[in-house]
Amino acid sequence: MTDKAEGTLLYLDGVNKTFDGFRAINNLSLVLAPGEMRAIIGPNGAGKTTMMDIITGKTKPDTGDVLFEGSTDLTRLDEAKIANLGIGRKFQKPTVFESHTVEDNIALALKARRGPWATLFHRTGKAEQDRIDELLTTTRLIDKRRFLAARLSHGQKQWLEIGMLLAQEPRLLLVDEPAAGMTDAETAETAILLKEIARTQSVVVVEHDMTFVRDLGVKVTVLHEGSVLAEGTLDAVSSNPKVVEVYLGR
Amino acid sequence: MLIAATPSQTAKRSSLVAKGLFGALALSMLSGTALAQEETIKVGVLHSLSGTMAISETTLKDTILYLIDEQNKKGGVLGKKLEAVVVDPASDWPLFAEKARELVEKEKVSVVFGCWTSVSRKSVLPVFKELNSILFYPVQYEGEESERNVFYTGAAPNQQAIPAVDYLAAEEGVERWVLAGTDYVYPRTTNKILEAYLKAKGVAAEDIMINYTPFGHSDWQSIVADIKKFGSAGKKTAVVSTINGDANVPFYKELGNQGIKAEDIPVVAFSVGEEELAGLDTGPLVGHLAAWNYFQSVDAPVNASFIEGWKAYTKNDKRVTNDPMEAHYIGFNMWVKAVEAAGTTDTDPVIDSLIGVSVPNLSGGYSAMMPNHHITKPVLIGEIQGDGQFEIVSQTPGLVVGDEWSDFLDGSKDLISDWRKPMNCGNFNVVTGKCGG
Amino acid sequence: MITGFLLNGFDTRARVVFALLIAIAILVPAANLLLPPDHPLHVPTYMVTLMGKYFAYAMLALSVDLVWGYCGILSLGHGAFFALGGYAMGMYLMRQIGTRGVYADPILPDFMVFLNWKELPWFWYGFDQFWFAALMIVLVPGTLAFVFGWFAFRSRVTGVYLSIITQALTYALLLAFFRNDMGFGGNNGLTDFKDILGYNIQADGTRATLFALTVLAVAIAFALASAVTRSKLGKVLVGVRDAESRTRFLGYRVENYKLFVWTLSAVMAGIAGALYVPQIGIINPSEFDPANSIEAVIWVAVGGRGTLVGAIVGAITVNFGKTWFTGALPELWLFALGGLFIFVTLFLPKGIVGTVQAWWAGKRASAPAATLKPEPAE
Amino acid sequence: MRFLSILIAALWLALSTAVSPAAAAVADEDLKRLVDALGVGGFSEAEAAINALVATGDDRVSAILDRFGEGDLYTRKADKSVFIAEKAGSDFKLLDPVTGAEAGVVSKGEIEKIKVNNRIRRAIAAAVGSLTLRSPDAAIRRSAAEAVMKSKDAAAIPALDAAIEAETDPAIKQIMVAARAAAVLESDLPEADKIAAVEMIGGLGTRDAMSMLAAYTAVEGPVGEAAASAARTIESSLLVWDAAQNVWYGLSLGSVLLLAAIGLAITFGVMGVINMAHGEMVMIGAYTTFAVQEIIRTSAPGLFDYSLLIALPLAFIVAGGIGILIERSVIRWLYGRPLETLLATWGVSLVLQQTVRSIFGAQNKEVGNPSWMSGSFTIGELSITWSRLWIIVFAMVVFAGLLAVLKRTYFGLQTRAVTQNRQMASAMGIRTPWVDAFTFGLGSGIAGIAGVALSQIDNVSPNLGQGYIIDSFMVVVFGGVGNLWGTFVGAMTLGVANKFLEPYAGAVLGKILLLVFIILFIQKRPRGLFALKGRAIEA
Repeated sequence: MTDKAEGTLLYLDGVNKTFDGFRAINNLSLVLAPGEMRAIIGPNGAGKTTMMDIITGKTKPDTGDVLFEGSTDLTRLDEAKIANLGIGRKFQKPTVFESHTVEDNIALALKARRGPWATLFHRTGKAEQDRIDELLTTTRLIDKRRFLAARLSHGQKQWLEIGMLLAQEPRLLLVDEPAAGMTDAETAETAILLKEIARTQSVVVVEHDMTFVRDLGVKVTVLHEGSVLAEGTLDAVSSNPKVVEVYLGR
Repeated sequence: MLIAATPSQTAKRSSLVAKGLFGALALSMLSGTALAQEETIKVGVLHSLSGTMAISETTLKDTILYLIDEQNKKGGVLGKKLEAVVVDPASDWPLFAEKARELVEKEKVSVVFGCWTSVSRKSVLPVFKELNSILFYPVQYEGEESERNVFYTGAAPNQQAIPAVDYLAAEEGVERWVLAGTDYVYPRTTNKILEAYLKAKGVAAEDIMINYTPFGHSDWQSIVADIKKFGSAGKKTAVVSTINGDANVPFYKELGNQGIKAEDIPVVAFSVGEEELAGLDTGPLVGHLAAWNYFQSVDAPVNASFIEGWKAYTKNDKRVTNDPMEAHYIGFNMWVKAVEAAGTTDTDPVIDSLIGVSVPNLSGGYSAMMPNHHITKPVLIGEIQGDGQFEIVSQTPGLVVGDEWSDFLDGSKDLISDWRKPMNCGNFNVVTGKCGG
Repeated sequence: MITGFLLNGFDTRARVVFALLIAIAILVPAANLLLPPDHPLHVPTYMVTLMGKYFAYAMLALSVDLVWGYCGILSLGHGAFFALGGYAMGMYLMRQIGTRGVYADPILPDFMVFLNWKELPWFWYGFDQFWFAALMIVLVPGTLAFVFGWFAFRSRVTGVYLSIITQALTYALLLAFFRNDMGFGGNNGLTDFKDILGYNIQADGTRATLFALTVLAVAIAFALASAVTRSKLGKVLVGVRDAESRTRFLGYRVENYKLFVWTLSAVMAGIAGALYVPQIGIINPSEFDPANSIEAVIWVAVGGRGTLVGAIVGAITVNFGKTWFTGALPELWLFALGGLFIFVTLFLPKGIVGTVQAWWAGKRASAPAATLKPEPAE
Repeated sequence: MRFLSILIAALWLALSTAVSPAAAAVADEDLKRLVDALGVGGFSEAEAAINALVATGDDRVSAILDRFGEGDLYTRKADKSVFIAEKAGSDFKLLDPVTGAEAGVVSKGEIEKIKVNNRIRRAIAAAVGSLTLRSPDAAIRRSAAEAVMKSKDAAAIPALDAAIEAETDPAIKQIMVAARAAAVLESDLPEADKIAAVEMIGGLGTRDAMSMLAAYTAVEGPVGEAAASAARTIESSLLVWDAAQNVWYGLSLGSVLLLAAIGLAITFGVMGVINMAHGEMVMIGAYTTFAVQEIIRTSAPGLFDYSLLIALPLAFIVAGGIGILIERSVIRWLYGRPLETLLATWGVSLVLQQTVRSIFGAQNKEVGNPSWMSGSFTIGELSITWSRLWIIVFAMVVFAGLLAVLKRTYFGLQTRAVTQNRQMASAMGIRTPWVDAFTFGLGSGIAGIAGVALSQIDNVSPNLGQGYIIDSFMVVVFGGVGNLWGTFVGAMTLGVANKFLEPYAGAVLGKILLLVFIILFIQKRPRGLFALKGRAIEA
């Protein structure tokens, strides 16, 4: 499509989206390189979640390019296709299958054929079982594997959801407020976990918690009123007068 | 008035299927231990007490309970008291079949009085045939049926529709006809018969308009306007209505409101009686007609005493009487007489002795059970009055025999029915000379 | 593969239920046919037919539970598939009457003769063959469900919107079948059946066989539904029920899953209808009545949504109650039935089976939590 | 009713005697003999006797015929003499029809009513019409002219000519001229007169004119041709009116749908309760109306015209109260579990139906139309019935009132707050249980007052609600759950669409097509006509 997109993992250019006259996304452009981890911050209503919706196919933008790996036009695909391309998403509110066991939650997320017939006759093999154990260990849920997900604490659900994301083996993870509702210790551990993940995969983290973002220590993009306000290290953006104005009010 | 507080208390609550489903095996052992009690003759009552048909059928249930009450005061039948077994088939047609089976097979009733709609009769028919029991069916219907186990005490089309059309043509000079009905088998068949009849009398096809509506149709604006339009072609126009119970009230209200007076376009109905009019202000409807075999306003001593007894029994001075009630009155008395003649309540002898039985009807004459299991009746045409009653404006000079197989339909004009020996057949074809269509 | 798949779905409880169903399928007809009428264990024929009806309803309830309990699709129009299957069977039975109809027309059913139809409409062709009718019993409801589901699920019609359009579907079919011009006998429907596959439909033997077949069909449907719900597909379905968008973002094409279970369920309902008709002896448009479909949902709720046994128990309990109440309390039974529904919703929100299960699980609190069935999210 | 007509008849008699004292007078005995002839033979003989009476030209005739039309004439069986009989206890008081003198009291068995049917009523109307064409009362002259127009009696032409000559009111004159033209067409007058008559009638352009001409379009010769061409002209102008009439019918059906659905738009649309008992609330409103009218009939008949106004608040209170009761006892336990409300309210609806059946009986109940809701009027060729007009007005008022309550009052604010975010509202000190109860009560109460309106056009029976529940859900869902304007537009769209489909497809097929349309529409807009947009929808 455009040469500028070449070599990028995720490429957003000139994206606009209006809801009933409200401009949620306003000429947004964002580029993510393969293997990169990016934190996105911004006040409420800055368009963070809508941006995620656009990337994952839940919302179609009015105008603009959204490309994956430089060539795949995400605006033409639906959620399932995009997920199968290798884009995983964690919601702001932890969303797991509450009436399934922790183990089943992971099993459902494991990379496998997604068609109804395939799942109807699916038998869990040794390799899959090992992979589930591995992921449960990673997310520190191994001793709760037979619990119903509904019985997990809020933080544990967040972790389970991250575990499910990993099970998909995505190339890009979109993580919406992973630290929300967590204790400080949990938050710190989550940061460690994400950094671990970022070694093999690209990650976009949306977060409010500045300590957490600092812990991640990655490039930060500040969104405001649907477009990018500033980009750079956390220290750089937090000294940017425009950002200060947005966050602290005038 | 709490319905349950009055007549039904005489009805024994059926203990029926109290056996649970899974417990059916085990509990069926208990069925032998039924309490010994005075021996009675059981009479089944199969009328909907809930659902859409409850409006019409509840009254018939009360009628049978009233008749049984009266009969028991006279000492019952064959020296035994009669006992009503009331069930509620709830306007649910498959449930009719289930309840019929329950009445006959489980409750061992000697006879069943019941059904209103054709579909409910069709639903229970196989049950009565299979279990060889007797059903008295009290409602005007489309004909095209004659079964050994069913006695039809309501009107066949020739006992209602054709005299009504004759009256309109002769007395009102009607030349243009709207045949309006609810889309089910009774109006369809009646209208087919009427269409053939009218055409045979020289009415042109463009002078007949046929219109069908769904059950419970409530928005009649367009159709009434169409009727008005059809009626403005310069010829005297009348509407022959086979609109079913529920839809009639909004239909007549719309007629009244759009100012269609009986003097301009009279409507003759076959399903509107005193009971239906009770739900209406009849002021604007004066002069519209109905054709029945009985009206509450019939001036006969037997009718007066029936009405008096009925009002006393229901403890309600406003309860009206209507044609299907009279049909039950006739049917019940026929059954009593036949049982007494046969000396037993067993099905076969009673069926045999029912044919030829003649009992008083409520219009002061006698009605007889014919070999085709239909009865003889006078046909009355009445005009609606302001007080919700009918004034009889015409009466057939003699009794009309119910014609089960219409002469105006291709399929049935060669069929006759005679349940006496040796023919013993409900659909004898006079052309082929064979029983069985 | 198939057997493995079916066996996979069988835990102990499912095996017990399955065995119980098979036992009923064998013992009840045997008690009806082999034991003399005065034997204490004799089951009268009317009871056999009645129970046959309950089990046909149980199968309908199973199909509703499959989509509602496991996939969160509240269908207020499942009666439509049931009735379509019933009509397909009814048309076969109608053609079997042959010259024994009252007009002795070798081709046309009675209702066509007296409404002056001259020839058989094209859609009645083939129904004189049982295999064709059997095919239609599966194909007609299946195809309708597939087409309807294809559009509805692709357009992401969900929740109450979907419920209401399923209701619109069955209501439209009610009105359509009710029209005499359609050629399905109008309001009277199809009735006066004589025999099925050459056997007299009113003979005790036929009735007992039909009963056995119905219970067998319920058993098979139960086994199939157990297998489906215990497979990975079943887990995806529950995932769709609880968190549809999560499932989507995991890469599952939700509409395909819904379509699969929806069509399967419709076929099941169609077969239930086909088994219902010969035992009841009539099929008419009132089976399409939206109220019937709502009742089917209520059976499931009473029995316990999301438990297959619950669907069976619920259908049988409510219908048995209806039979009993309409006979024992003909003028007050609606109070009893209405009261039952209110009672169940308020005091047994998980339904009969769900409550028993929760109680059981409570007693064995130390057991693995996996047996705990949670309350449906909605 | 009867009293009134007697009064009018008496007045009439007095007036006509006073105005034209010189009119032909016939001896009492002769007149009585002619009156006696009414009771001999069948309807044809009676009709002949009426004509004979009219031919006398006596002033008393119209009053006598009027009593005949009322069904007050009886034959004394003993001597076949005809009297006016008035009920006196269980017996009847006889009055001489000619002199008005009392002729004793007899039992019911001694007299026989002279039957009146439509044919006789028509003959009487025409006869009385020709006799009263010159009445001093304009209303009587108008109805007389209309009656004569219907009768198309050539014999009435001289009377009409005289009346037209004397008539001062142009509108009545117009009718008389038309009546004369109609009579001319039936007469033996020359062709030229008839063609002039055809042109006169054709110029009216109304449906009635069309009806008058239709009988002659098939006649051979110039009269037939003129009639046919005039009829064609009228027909084409009526097409436009027909379309307008259809829109009117559609709006009226739409209003009925709106009334039925609007309460549901609150209990279901706003509160999320799948309220299967909604129809029963409508039914309760209708039964309240019945009860009010029943009490008025027995204790204060003069208030009958106000019965609906009295019933409205009562229906609101009764249905609303029952709604609150249901909410407090059943529904409040089920918030957050909308599908279970389906089950419970279904049970409630069964119980309510049976309760009403037990109290009032299964039969239909009579709810009368007050006089201001009876009959119809025309605007051009648009025929508008009063009941429909009032229902449309009423639906609009209810809708506007409801919008105002929800958007402009503190209660409405609380309702919206609670339905949008229960915890937050509760945290802010709103007593959510009471808001729930009153909101449900409001929805139910609105359904109740809808029942008052629907009682005017439909059956009042325990099944009343069942007939509306499916349509109501369709309307609310089609319009978009949670949006009152959606319900409004949805109801009107479905109403008008239905009325335009009906003439082509018939009532049944029209409804099927509409349902298919709704199914397809929901595919296109899965959240109804007025869907909430934005990212919040799936939250």
